[in-house]
Amino acid sequence: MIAVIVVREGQLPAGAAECVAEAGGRAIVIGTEVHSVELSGALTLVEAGPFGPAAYAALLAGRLVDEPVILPASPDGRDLAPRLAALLGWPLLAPALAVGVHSVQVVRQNGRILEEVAVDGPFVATLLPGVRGVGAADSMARDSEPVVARESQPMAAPGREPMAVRGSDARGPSAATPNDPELIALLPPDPSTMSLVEATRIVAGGQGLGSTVRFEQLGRIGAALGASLGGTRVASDAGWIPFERQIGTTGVAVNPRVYLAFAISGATQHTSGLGDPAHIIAVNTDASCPMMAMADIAIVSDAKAVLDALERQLSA
Amino acid sequence: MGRYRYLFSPLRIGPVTVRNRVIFSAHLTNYAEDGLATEQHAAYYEARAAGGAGLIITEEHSTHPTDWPYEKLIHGFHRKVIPGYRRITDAVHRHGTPIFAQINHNGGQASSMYSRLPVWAPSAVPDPLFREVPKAVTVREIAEIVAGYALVAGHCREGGFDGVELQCSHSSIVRGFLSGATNLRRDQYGGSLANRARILIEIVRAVREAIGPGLALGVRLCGDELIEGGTTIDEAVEVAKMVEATGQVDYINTSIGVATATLYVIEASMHVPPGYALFIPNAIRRAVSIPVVGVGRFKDALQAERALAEGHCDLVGAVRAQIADPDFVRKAQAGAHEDTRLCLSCNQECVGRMGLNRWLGCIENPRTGREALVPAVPSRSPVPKKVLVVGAGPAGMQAAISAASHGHEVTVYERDDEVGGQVRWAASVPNRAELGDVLRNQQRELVAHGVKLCLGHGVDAGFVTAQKPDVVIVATGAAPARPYWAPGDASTIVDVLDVLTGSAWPPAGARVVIVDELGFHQATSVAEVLADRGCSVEILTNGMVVAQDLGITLDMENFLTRAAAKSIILTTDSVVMGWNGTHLSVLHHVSNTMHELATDWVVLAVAPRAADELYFELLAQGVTVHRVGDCVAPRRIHAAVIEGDRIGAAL
Amino acid sequence: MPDFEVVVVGAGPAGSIAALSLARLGHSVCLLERGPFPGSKNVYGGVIYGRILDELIPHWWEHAPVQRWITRRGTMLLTDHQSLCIDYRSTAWAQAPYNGATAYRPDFDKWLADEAVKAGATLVSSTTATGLVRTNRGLVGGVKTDREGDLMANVVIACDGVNSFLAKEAGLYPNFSKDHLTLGVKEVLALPRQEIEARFGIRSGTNEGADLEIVGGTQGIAGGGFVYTNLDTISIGAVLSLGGLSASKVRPEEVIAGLKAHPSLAPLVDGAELKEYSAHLIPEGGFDAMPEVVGDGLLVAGDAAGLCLAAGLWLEGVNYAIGSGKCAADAVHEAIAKGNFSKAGLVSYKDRLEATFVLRNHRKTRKAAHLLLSDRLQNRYPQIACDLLEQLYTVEDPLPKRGALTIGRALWKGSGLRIRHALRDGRDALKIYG
Amino acid sequence: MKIAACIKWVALRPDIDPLSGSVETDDRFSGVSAADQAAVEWALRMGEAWGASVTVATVGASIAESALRDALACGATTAIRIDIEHPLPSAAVGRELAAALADADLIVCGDWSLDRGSGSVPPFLAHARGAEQACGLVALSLDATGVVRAERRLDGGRRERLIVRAPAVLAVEGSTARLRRAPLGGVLSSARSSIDVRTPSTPNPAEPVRLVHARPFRPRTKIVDGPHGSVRDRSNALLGMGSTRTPPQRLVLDPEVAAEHILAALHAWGEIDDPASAEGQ
Ligand SMILES: Cc1cc2nc3c(=O)[nH]c(=O)nc-3n(C[C@H](O)[C@H](O)[C@H](O)COP(=O)(O)OP(=O)(O)OC[C@H]3O[C@@H](n4cnc5c(N)ncnc54)[C@H](O)[C@@H]3O)c2cc1C
Ligand SMILES: Cc1cc2nc3c(=O)[nH]c(=O)nc-3n(C[C@H](O)[C@H](O)[C@H](O)COP(=O)(O)OP(=O)(O)OC[C@H]3O[C@@H](n4cnc5c(N)ncnc54)[C@H](O)[C@@H]3O)c2cc1C
Ligand SMILES: Cc1cc2nc3c(=O)[nH]c(=O)nc-3n(C[C@H](O)[C@H](O)[C@H](O)COP(=O)(O)OP(=O)(O)OC[C@H]3O[C@@H](n4cnc5c(N)ncnc54)[C@H](O)[C@@H]3O)c2cc1C
Ligand SMILES: Cc1cc2nc3c(=O)[nH]c(=O)nc-3n(C[C@H](O)[C@H](O)[C@H](O)COP(=O)(O)O)c2cc1C
Ligand code: SF4
Ligand code: SF4
Repeated sequence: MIAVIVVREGQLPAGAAECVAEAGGRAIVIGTEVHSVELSGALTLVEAGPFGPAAYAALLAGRLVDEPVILPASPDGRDLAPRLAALLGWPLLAPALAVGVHSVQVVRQNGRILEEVAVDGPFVATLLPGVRGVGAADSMARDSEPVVARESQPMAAPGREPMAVRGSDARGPSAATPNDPELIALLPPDPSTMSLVEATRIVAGGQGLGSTVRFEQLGRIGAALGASLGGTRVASDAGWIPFERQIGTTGVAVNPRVYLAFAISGATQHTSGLGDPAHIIAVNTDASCPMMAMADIAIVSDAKAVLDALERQLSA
Repeated sequence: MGRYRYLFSPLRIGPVTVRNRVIFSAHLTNYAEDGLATEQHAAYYEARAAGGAGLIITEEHSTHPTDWPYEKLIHGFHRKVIPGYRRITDAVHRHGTPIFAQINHNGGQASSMYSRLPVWAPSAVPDPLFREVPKAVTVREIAEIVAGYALVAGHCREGGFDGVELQCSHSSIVRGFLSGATNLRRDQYGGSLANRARILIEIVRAVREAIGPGLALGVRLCGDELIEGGTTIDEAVEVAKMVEATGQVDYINTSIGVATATLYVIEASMHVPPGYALFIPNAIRRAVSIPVVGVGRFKDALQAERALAEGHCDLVGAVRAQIADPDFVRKAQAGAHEDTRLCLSCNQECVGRMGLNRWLGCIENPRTGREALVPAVPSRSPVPKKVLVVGAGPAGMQAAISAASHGHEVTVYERDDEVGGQVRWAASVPNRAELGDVLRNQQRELVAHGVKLCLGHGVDAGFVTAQKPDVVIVATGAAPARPYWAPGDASTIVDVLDVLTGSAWPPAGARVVIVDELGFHQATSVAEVLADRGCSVEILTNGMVVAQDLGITLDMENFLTRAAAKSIILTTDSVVMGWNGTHLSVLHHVSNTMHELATDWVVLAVAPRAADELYFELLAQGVTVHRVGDCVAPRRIHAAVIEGDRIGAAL
Repeated sequence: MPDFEVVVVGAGPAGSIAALSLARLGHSVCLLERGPFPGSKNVYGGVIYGRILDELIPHWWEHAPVQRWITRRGTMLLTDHQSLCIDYRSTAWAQAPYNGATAYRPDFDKWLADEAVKAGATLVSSTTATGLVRTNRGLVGGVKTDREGDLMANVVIACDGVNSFLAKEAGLYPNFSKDHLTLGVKEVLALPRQEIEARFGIRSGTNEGADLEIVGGTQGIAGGGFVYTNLDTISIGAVLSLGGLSASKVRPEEVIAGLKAHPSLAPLVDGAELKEYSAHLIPEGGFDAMPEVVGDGLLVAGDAAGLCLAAGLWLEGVNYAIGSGKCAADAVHEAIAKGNFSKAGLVSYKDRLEATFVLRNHRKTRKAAHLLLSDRLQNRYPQIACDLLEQLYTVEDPLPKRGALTIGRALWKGSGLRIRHALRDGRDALKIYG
Repeated sequence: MKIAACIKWVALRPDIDPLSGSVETDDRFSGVSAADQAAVEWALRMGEAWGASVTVATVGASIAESALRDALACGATTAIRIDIEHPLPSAAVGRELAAALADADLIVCGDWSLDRGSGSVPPFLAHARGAEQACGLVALSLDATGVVRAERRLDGGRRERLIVRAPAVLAVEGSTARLRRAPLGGVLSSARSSIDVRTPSTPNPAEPVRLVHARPFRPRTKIVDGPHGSVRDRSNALLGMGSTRTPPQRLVLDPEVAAEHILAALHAWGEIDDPASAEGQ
């Protein structure tokens, strides 16, 4: 089994490491700035042009021979997998919960049914990100094999020129002319709109901030720091933040690297949703509240004034 | 279904179907009398069944007369137990809830005190707690043990149980066999893992034969004993595979630690992060396909849901969560999270009372263990009274809740801007926030019962009488006291509360001596706060152990570890005799020697005095007045809650 | 040129039968329904009395989607801790033509509407009538909908259920009052089939069922309750006066919770899993609260016309809806023949209602609502009846037994009730039920 | 110019037995997903913008015609149903649609179906048609005839902006558009419209896959590694004493100083470049 990982500007898609682990450590990493990915295993790095499912499929089809291929069910993986399957004439099994050489568990009915499928011969599968995890045993298995080849694949801009393709698709009427849309921009994540679950930095506020205006200010500061905005239940109940920004047992469970808590008391129902941040900064007038007790840096100060100062200093 | 995709979905456990994934997992209750289950058991389990538990597993039933480690054990091997079993299973079945019995032989983790028979174990390795050298069992005795399990399993079947769980984890002769630390045998029951697991497989076969195919059979395994040479996760996974391979077991329950060595990881207190033990079901579930149970500090439905969603386990055991609130499941399912009386993981009245040989209770639920005596819905008083409560600590709040739930009209006056009294501060230190949930729980109930709460409103006798209440309940708590050697004006001799409220601020680098006469969290909490701040801290106690009562709540081990990491000095057997402004004179009473101890600050964790002035003033004026909690005599939260609860019913 | 001869608004039982009858009579008819399919949003207790269908759909019982045939009917009086039940069972009801049946409305209403479609009606669902269109002669000549474009017809039959928006717009509800409405709330609870049969004493493996009507047990709010058995669910609910409900500050779901906890109902529902909760208004004002049912180009039928009979022993509406739908169809048929769609042309509708059980029953029971919602009937009489039986059944040796009359007299005295009132209530009851 | 939309008839509220995994569907609670509805709406908008005809197509049983009629009621020009008794694999569905819509320039699909959820029909269709594909679209704008500017969702909150030119297959998320409400006239006339029913063009090839069983979903165990090392190490790790959090500092600071301190700390932890001119990386 081998994993195929599409990389954009060196950024791995969700579920990349899981896919490689599921494939037993072998992977083709294809995309742009592939040399900078942080992924261990026996990797073949293929530097290619900007992502285009048809072009990438054509490029890859020739390298994949008689062994199952597994891609993360991330946007690019989902796009590429059917194209690959069609070119190779192999069955597609997607989205999968677990992938074995002869048996795949496919998820159906919006995650309520699991179909166990037996398959003879090679296939293409996509693996749902986040369901597998990667353990110590996986990296041991991988490190025992050497990391291999880096290659650069000269590739025309996703284009209209026909490309010679090795494959066995008899039915695709025009499989030999892979066309892809034209990529005009890659937009970075917007911390203010991205899901809190994915955020690596979070600025959050509590009851002590007291108004929508303050949360808007906190949001701006967050944007300047590349951090997403969150808050306590008090804040979401009051309507200062939307519900999907509430962190805690009855809100979302987050897992940021850095957490900044402004005027949050740190009730268990809030902190239980915090994950395990490497760093916590708390600003609170009450030196002895649990949030301050949890923080690496606990600053006793008026949170509103600190926000004003932060905004000034960040715009200076 | 809402936010719960898995928690409330049914599951088949062999022949039994559970309606949700929450198990009231096995735990001692000390409700037994003369080796038999009681009405107290039946009512206790029934309350959890009515509260929505998906499955109940009873406390252990002993399988053999050589097994009697504590007084109030159910002697499952007597046929006499069957009527009691029936009473329990009928009560639980009334609510459509299945119930399994846990059966066990504690092996070497016992003393001969009660049984006056030698303790049996695989090898003559004394238990670290009981320190008694057991008798290494013979092969014939092993057969007797196996037969004992089968006998008791048969009793369980006759008693109406839906299944049987073999306790092979933290306190069991089977654990003793499985563990390399306690099994030194060289026959077919020792040596290789397969040999060490032989007795378990034999028991599985015998029990399955005794119960037939209609009952479920489960095995509870320990994933990491956390003792030198003990079972670790890899071995546990292997054993789980062997268990599954018998084809006769329907689920695997998990646990961690050894009850007589590392109990603090089994019934972990609030210092231990939730989800700490999930790696065990996780590893086992990856290796077997029968349902696996995860246990350990599940106190929130969503947390449980997440564990299920990530596949760490198929079911969760939530023990203390349901000790504290029997309706935990029902409330979660109804979305009434707010109404849940969250367990604090304080271990004071559940685990704590087990250690003291008393029946199981809960610090914040006075009805726990008294379900058969106290109706679930309080009766309304025929003559509603106007009740005035002074003080919104745990005592005052509980009194108000209780009075209001009996139909009285209640107003609470509190001097501070927030409720909670001393508890607010007790909970304000690292890792103790959960203690504060008792206040949240109570405050929520106050609101639900329509109690009027006046914060920031200290009252005196004049004010109280002017309100013309029918009854006054004084719950003014305790106030710090100073020992004779501490001058009243010495500003560097302060109380623990002064440090927690911030009214005294020993700065980083200061030398601080904490004088501990209470032996509980007061001294240790403050010591940690100050050590974190950068003070050099020493706790001085007249007792033989610093913070002795942390042992009861299973906080001792982790406190000692943290104290060592934070360089907190622990000094025992020492009595302060005087202070000269820079030094304390300390008597080491064991050696009867004096020495001087230089210090910048002295923090007192000494017995406070009851703040009872208001009570006596009102009494003198002929007002109908009662008092509850620390203002009767300074004690702990459980006393405050129980007294508060009683007074409401008695008005 | 109208789109259809007739537009029927609302594919409940009234509307579907009106459309079915008209289509059978050869008219072009459009059946408009706001839900995604007929019955999708309709709420009721659970029992349908189907005899009215005998003629319209011969052998309907072989086709209708029925849960269980009612073979057991009970009326229960509840106090805090007591209950008194009159329990009637008949195996005669277990055979065609059957007396009553439990059915789910999404099944039953869809089936009826499908029958109408089979007969030639055009069903337009997911479409709400939002108002009336008047012809230049002032007659109702169609309806506006929440889609672009109006739906034109010679006659509109409003079968849009309780609180009819169309009837109100046409000015047919001159003195509409909230007091004529009650709130029906219900929970559907799942239990295994055999369990239901065991608990309700139903012959196992059959699709026979029970229907219990309840007086009292509604936490002092005027109203009543009911428990019906479906195949693998139980419907339990309450009908509550709106005024009483708002005065009591009790939430309707708490009333159901109270019923479920009552010692004589709890064993029936213990351990059952909640499947759904729903609430709906009921026009319970009876005969005296009925709106005008005929307008120019407009007829009103079913709940829209207030034709629901909620009178203690009975909670019936579907049969009246069907009956009135049929009458409306016949009246429209006649009007089409005459080419007169004005009020005068349609007025035979009213006579047809009068001639059938529909209005006869309502006229006879016109005092029922008043009587049933009175404190005496709700609380006092049940209490006396229960206490009487309690004392009769309690063995108090060594005290000698007392006779029923002695006990009754003592209870009556203690109750503070007046003979005068009781006599009047008795007379009213005789009128209604006698 | 010819536009097409592909929709699938699915159970919107399937009754799935959590114990056995049996799936029961009810036609009354079936229909097309929000994403498919959005696809129809986009096709109609394209048709209006570019004066093109709009075909709706489905591969499904006769019950699916009610969904086609809804689309016709909303203004679609023609409807095609490829009649099947049993569901086909996605690759075959893609091929059938490609054959039926061989002359369509732009084909809009929903991003994934509720029942299968693989999102692979659009790519298979694009492949079979030799067309461009753009899937997982969260925003679209119509450009010159046959050209669409689209924004596609990537991982971690990122997006890509694309220009898609006919022939192309687009797969849109449900949130991109709400299907318009059909006018009454449309509803009445669509009931009488005819639908072009075809039989599958190619026999369904036997795939080398075999369904072993379908069961209720059971989450996969997400691997977590337990603590390792000595007993003390493991115990410390479990008790939360293994983490390398910096020792807590408690500081009483002026707001201005506090802000400086915060920025300096974030800088020291490598979270922001320069406290003076912090920009999220
Ligand atoms: C079942 C249940 C579930 C819950 N779920 C959640 C959940 O998912 N998420 C959640 O967040 N909560 C949840 N809660 C609520 C939770 O218990 C707390 O009430 C809540 O988290 C407190 O929010 P807070 O810190 O904003 O407010 P508070 O507790 O009121 O704290 C405000 C803090 O701000 C400080 N402050 C005030 N003014 C200033 C100032 N000017 N400068 C600096 N500091 C200031 C105060 O000292 C105080 O510490 C839940 C509760 C229950 C019962
Ligand atoms: C640092 C510390 C740690 C502790 N840890 C624990 C622990 O882990 N477990 C445990 O069980 N116990 C612990 N305790 C003890 C526990 O907090 C007390 O036993 C408990 O709070 C007593 O409750 P109470 O309601 O009787 O009094 P208090 O909590 O003292 O409450 C009395 C209330 O009355 C108010 N009041 C007083 N006079 C008036 C007046 N005239 N008018 C209006 N209001 C008035 C006060 O403001 C206060 O809020 C700890 C105590 C401290 C100080
Ligand atoms: C709790 C409860 C219990 C009951 N129990 C029973 C019982 O056990 N037995 C019994 O026989 N009766 C019972 N009834 C009464 C019974 O439900 C009604 O009398 C009966 O449904 C009336 O039928 P209908 O066709 O007049 O109206 P409905 O069934 O209400 O149908 C009206 C239809 O019109 C549609 N509609 C409404 N407005 C518009 C609009 N503007 N445009 C398009 N469509 C519209 C609605 O979607 C609905 O489909 C009960 C009622 C309640 C609330
Ligand atoms: C008072 C008490 C007694 C216990 N006794 C037993 C026991 O007899 N057998 C057993 O297997 N587990 C026993 N346990 C462990 C529990 O089953 C469970 O593993 C533990 O309480 C952690 O779960 P929790 O955090 O939900 O309380 C006991 C726990 C408590 C609190
Ligand atoms: S011999 Fe018996 S009675 Fe005497 S001291 Fe010992 S235990 Fe007590
Ligand atoms: S005593 Fe404490 S730990 Fe035990 S159940 Fe009650 S709240 Fe939980």
